[in-house]
Amino acid sequence: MIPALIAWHALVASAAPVLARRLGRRVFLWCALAPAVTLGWIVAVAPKVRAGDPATASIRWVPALGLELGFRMDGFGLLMAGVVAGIGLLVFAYARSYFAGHEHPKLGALGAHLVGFAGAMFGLVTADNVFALFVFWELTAVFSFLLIGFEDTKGSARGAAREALLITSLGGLALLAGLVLLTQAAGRASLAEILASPPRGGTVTAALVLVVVGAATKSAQVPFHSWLPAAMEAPTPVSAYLHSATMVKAGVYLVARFAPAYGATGVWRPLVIGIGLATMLVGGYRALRQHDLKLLLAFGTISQLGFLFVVFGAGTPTATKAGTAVLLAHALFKAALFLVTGIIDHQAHTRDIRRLDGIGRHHRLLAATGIAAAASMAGIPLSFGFVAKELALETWIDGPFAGPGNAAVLAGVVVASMLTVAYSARFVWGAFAAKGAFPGARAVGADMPAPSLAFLAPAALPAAAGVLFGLVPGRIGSLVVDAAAALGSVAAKGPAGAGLELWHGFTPALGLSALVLTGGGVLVAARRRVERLQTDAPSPVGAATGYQRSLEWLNLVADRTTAVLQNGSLPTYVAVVTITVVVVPGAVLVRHLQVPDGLVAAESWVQLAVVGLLAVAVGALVRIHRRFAAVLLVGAVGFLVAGLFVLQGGADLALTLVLIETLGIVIFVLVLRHLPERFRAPVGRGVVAARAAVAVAGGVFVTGFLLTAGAARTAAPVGEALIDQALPLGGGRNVVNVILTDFRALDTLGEISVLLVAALGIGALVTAGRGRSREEQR
Amino acid sequence: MSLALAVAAGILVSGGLYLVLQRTLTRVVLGFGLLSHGANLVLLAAGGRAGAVPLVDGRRGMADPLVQAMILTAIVITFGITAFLLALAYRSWQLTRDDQVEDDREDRRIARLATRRGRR
Amino acid sequence: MTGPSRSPILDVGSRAVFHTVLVVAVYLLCSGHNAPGGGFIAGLVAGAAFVLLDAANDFDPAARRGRLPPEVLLGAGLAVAAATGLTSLAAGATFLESDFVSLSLPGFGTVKATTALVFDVGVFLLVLGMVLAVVDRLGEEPE
Amino acid sequence: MNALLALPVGLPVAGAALALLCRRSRPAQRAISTGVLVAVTGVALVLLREVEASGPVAGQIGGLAAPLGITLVADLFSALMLVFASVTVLTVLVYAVGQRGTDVHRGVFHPVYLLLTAGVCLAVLTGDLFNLFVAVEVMLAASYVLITLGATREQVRSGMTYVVVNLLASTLLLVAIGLVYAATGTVNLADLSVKLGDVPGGLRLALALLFFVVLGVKAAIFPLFFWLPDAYPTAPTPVTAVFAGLLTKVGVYLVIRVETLLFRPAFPGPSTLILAVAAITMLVGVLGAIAQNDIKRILSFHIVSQIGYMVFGLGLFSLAGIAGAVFFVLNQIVVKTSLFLVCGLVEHATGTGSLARVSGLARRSPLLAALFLLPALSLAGVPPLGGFVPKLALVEAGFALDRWAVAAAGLLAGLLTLFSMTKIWTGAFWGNPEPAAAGERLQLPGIMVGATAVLVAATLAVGVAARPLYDLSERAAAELLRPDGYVVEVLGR
Repeated sequence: MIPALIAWHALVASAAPVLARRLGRRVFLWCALAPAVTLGWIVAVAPKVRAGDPATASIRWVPALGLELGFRMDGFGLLMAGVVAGIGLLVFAYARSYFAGHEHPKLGALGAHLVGFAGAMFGLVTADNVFALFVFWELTAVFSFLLIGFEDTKGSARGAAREALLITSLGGLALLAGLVLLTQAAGRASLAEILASPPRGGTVTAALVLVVVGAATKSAQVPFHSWLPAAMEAPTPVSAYLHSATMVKAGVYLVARFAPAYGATGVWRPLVIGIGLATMLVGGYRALRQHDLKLLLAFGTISQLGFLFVVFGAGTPTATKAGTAVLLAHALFKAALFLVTGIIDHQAHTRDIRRLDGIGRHHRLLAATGIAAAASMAGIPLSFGFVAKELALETWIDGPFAGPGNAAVLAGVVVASMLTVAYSARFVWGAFAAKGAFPGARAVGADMPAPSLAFLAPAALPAAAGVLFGLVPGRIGSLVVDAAAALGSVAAKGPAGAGLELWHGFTPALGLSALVLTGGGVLVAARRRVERLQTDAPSPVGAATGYQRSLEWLNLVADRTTAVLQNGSLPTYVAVVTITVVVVPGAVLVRHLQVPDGLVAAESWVQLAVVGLLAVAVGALVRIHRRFAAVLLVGAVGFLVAGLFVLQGGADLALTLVLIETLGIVIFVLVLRHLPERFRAPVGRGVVAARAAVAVAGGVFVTGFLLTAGAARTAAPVGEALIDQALPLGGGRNVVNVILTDFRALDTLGEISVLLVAALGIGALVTAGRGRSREEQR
Repeated sequence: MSLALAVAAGILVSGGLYLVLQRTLTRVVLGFGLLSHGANLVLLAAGGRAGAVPLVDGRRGMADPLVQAMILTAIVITFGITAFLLALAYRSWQLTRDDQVEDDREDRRIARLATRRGRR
Repeated sequence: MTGPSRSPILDVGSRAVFHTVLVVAVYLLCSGHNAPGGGFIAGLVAGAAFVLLDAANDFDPAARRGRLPPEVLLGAGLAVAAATGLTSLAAGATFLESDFVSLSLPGFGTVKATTALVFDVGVFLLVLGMVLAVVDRLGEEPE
Repeated sequence: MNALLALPVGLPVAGAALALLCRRSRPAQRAISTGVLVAVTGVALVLLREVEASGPVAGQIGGLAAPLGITLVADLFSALMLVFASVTVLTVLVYAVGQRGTDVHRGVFHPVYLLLTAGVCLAVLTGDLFNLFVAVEVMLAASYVLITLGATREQVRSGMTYVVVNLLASTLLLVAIGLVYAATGTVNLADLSVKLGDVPGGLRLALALLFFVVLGVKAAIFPLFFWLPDAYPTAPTPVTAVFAGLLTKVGVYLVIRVETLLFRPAFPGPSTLILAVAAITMLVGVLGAIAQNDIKRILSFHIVSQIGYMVFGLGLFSLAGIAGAVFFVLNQIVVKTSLFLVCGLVEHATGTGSLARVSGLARRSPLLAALFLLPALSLAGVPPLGGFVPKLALVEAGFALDRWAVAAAGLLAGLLTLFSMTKIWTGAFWGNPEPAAAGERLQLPGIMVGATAVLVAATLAVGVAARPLYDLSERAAAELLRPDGYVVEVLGR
């Protein structure tokens, strides 16, 4: 069924551009059919899957490479797929209103790409074969690229699309390498099977690092995070869907899957948790500085993704359960927040907090939605975010690490959470508060038209769910527990297996929560001072600059390399070819030089004399600078070679060569009569010497190679056997002619084909300058 | 095998390469003339010692006819392509009044770009 | 216009030589299977004959009027050569396999007629066409 | 059986002769070319079925038993090459006919194009080293003529470079053949496969490297590739497309054929030299592409880069490696050709392929954009398109033999390929359409679009139907690594 659902996505996607021409923005309702059907199926199979019976499917692709479209949706996959389809449904409903007012020519493409993405994401979270997972992994990147570049006439959108694609693809390569290593170590390509009996060893460690790098780029972890804020160029429904709720979770998804199996392995926790902590802090810090609501949310997302890395990275049962809860909570509140931002942007035509003034007072429902979601993000009690965060804090209080390491992580998490509280407050304040416009900005607020209910509902729904799940975490809690159990961590449904609860009693976690809220409150209260501090603080080299620098560096390297290797000069090319031909085999040859047994100095005195003349003629030829003389000398060389042929017993050969040389001279003369009489002045002495050295090396190489090769001959050559066959089989006495017209007539057929082609080419070139050729005029 | 023949092949290849390394297309074409003679002599030498013309008339000790056939084919092919190269020289003369092989323009442009960027 | 030749002696002379050389070419073609010669050499010799004639006319295209265009020779040559190959294939033999029959001709003794000769005729035509296509074109004075 | 082997060569030659004789009638020429190429494609398919069912097939030319005469042989690799080559040649012909003006050139285009086909087919099928030289020359001679057909200044200039470098390589190939004959006294490949086994190891390795380098010029490997990016972009697009898709691949085919069939004992395991060459070729090629600002030039440099992958597979000398290389070659033929055809459409519609002057094409023709995007992503190895499978195969093969560095270079080159493809995409397909043309739909000839679409569909098919193709590639690789069947079929022992 899973492949069929993916195919259904493909079908819906391919129809979207066509339908969009008729339906306009209502095409998104058609698009919604894709996640709707998926959601229906998920609900239908949920009981079975949660009972521990995963939904599987498999299509063979290239078994020899371990490549198989193998699917296995367990409880965790179910939760993820549910998020993908559920948020997808909301986003499509929302998009219909979001694009009201401007019938964009690319709406159909947007719908198609969104549906395509939904299908790919669904495949990603249900894939079992690691290469199938990789396939969907890369597909999400491609769709993300196309979606970020929706406003392709804007340079910034194009750049952002490229940045996202390149950075995530870099990680994709690492991931692929890691997966290949892992499958080779495990001898299988099924993720579930690999993780059930995880291989160990040095190669596996390398593989894990590569997988984590892949996950980190996708989930916008430091130092790969710069693409995510840039990706806010995309339309807000896209940001809400891909860049907060689903795609950026793909890396987290991998960490979640791997952590229970590899959490205890040496490199895993320091790496994953270290990355996560840094990301949390950087994201939270940067979020506090933003004036654009969307960018604020983007950095918030980065921070939350870091949080997820930290929590899931531990790999303990509690951690996994907590991570699953945070993941779900984040999907709900972050989608809602983005959608709210989109509504403000659409209605007020700005999302700059310096201009928004008093929207909360006029649009209560909108404000309520935003506040509820932000509360969940900040982890205010009574929200689902609070429940999840409590659980996460518990992870670190119980502590998978011993001693100071644990405390350090806990401290980091607490500080980052304070930042989270602060930027959540900043969001609410910035979006809704009546604070008056900043100096120099035109305020928008009271005059903003109210959004329709259909527009608001997709945002309100997840926000409400966040509150509901917070108040009554029981039902959703069992879903989370089942999901975490599927990750293989909850061995015993003991304390860690218990459901989620709003009230745990007075636990250390509660104390920490209180600390976080207090700290966050202080940051909010002192926001002016904090802001000033941030503005004054030296800003370190950001990841965005890093990306730009790498691009510049890459272009420079490319230009330089190309300038050296591709210098466009024919003599250089010829020299390189010659040197390579001489050096590469020559290096081997010099160690094995030999001389044939039957070597004679010369066949006869005449031969020696002819060779001597030949040497003289060649020597003269290379120096001469008059064209006609040079041509005649070449002719002379030809006749001398013909002489060598005669001496060796080649009558036809000599005859042919003499005729060809004669004809050649005629052709030469016909061409040369147009050209200057002398060659251009010779170049510098160094160049001449270099050319001579290359040339001599070539000649020595050929002679040496020839002698060595001749020494190896043991068997009688084929040529001798041909002599006996000429008369009986070929019916001719001239063996050479029989070979040419009979035994090897195919060579001759090729040879005359070359002549024909050359003749046609010459004709075309020579007559090109004469307008229409005379023949055609006739 | 005859040493003289092997050396002659080497000489022709050397002379040919030297001319092919020039910028003037006429010299390049002449160079190919020498170069292909050199290649043909390699084949000829590969056929072994000298012998009688391979005409079936009861005599023994004929030269290897296969290398002769191969050389013949090679001569013709080289001739065809060399003639084509000459036609290119002719066309080049029509267009530029010379038969120098210029450098590739796009390549030079990128090379200049690289130097400029490098200096920055 | 057959074009008054620049030099009557060259004109007459070249015509005389032309026919002699053509005969030689045909002889080389026919005897090539048994003695030095063959289609290629014959083609070059015949080409030389035509080149001589054209050179005497200063490569004036008008003087060549009525002659088959070289492209036809080229095409016909290749067609003949390829056709021999395909015919042998169609006849159930291998591609380009030759066959020969011994004919007793009164006065000539036994003569072997071989399909390889047909192939060689193709070569002959093509080489002749090549020579004409190249030399005549290059010979014409460019505008 | 013999007919199946001979027809892919004989038919195009005969067709070329006919087409030349009918040079005044364009419809007749077109009918002849199309008919011949359809027939060749058909024969190739039958041959593939035959070889697939019963192993390598050999036939003698001129009725003389091997190793005396010329042998034509088809094993799986050559049969696969033949099928892909003939389909490509046929599609490009249709495209060229659709592009008015390409095939009219004084009736020259069709005969030369058919002889190019004959050369390619012969190079792939021949079992004789000298005949291989002849085949390559037929193919190259035709390419020289096609590349300079317009006789413009730029074409003449780059044509010189192209001809000179290739003629030099051809002459050296002839020398190499002479050396092999000096050492063994035979030119039959199967016979050589046996006899080179008796040649002293040092000489054998030297000969193996000589052939690697000399054929490497034709295949455009580092450092012998420079003629290619200078020459290819100047030719008319259909010509470039078929060159890009086929000619260098034939070069690679020959490298693989010669190094496995003749010199296998010279490479008992992975060859570090060849792998290093492969890695550098991959990277240098793609860096070259990054430096360019013209679509055709970018794509031309990519040809070089992709050749590196194929050499990578060969250099491993393992079943998986060579299977990957074979698959890679086949996929490249389709992908590369279709990219150039798209590029041709761009030039046809806008008059230029310079990224500085083209933009916003996706808005003016979403179809064209899709036709570009799919093969472009495939080229970069993005799954699930055809380019991904051979790349995965090669990376797996490299890791399996602990050749991390070259496998990593392969992955990196993939990323850089993607980088330069996004350069084309964001430059030409995104952005504001030029003001003059804004909003106007691109006018594209249906035949050209159709031909391109067929090839793009084929790139998709290669990815989707990767399994049968990979299985065939693997079997072809097995045959290449153990050429006993080939030798027995030719020599009868």
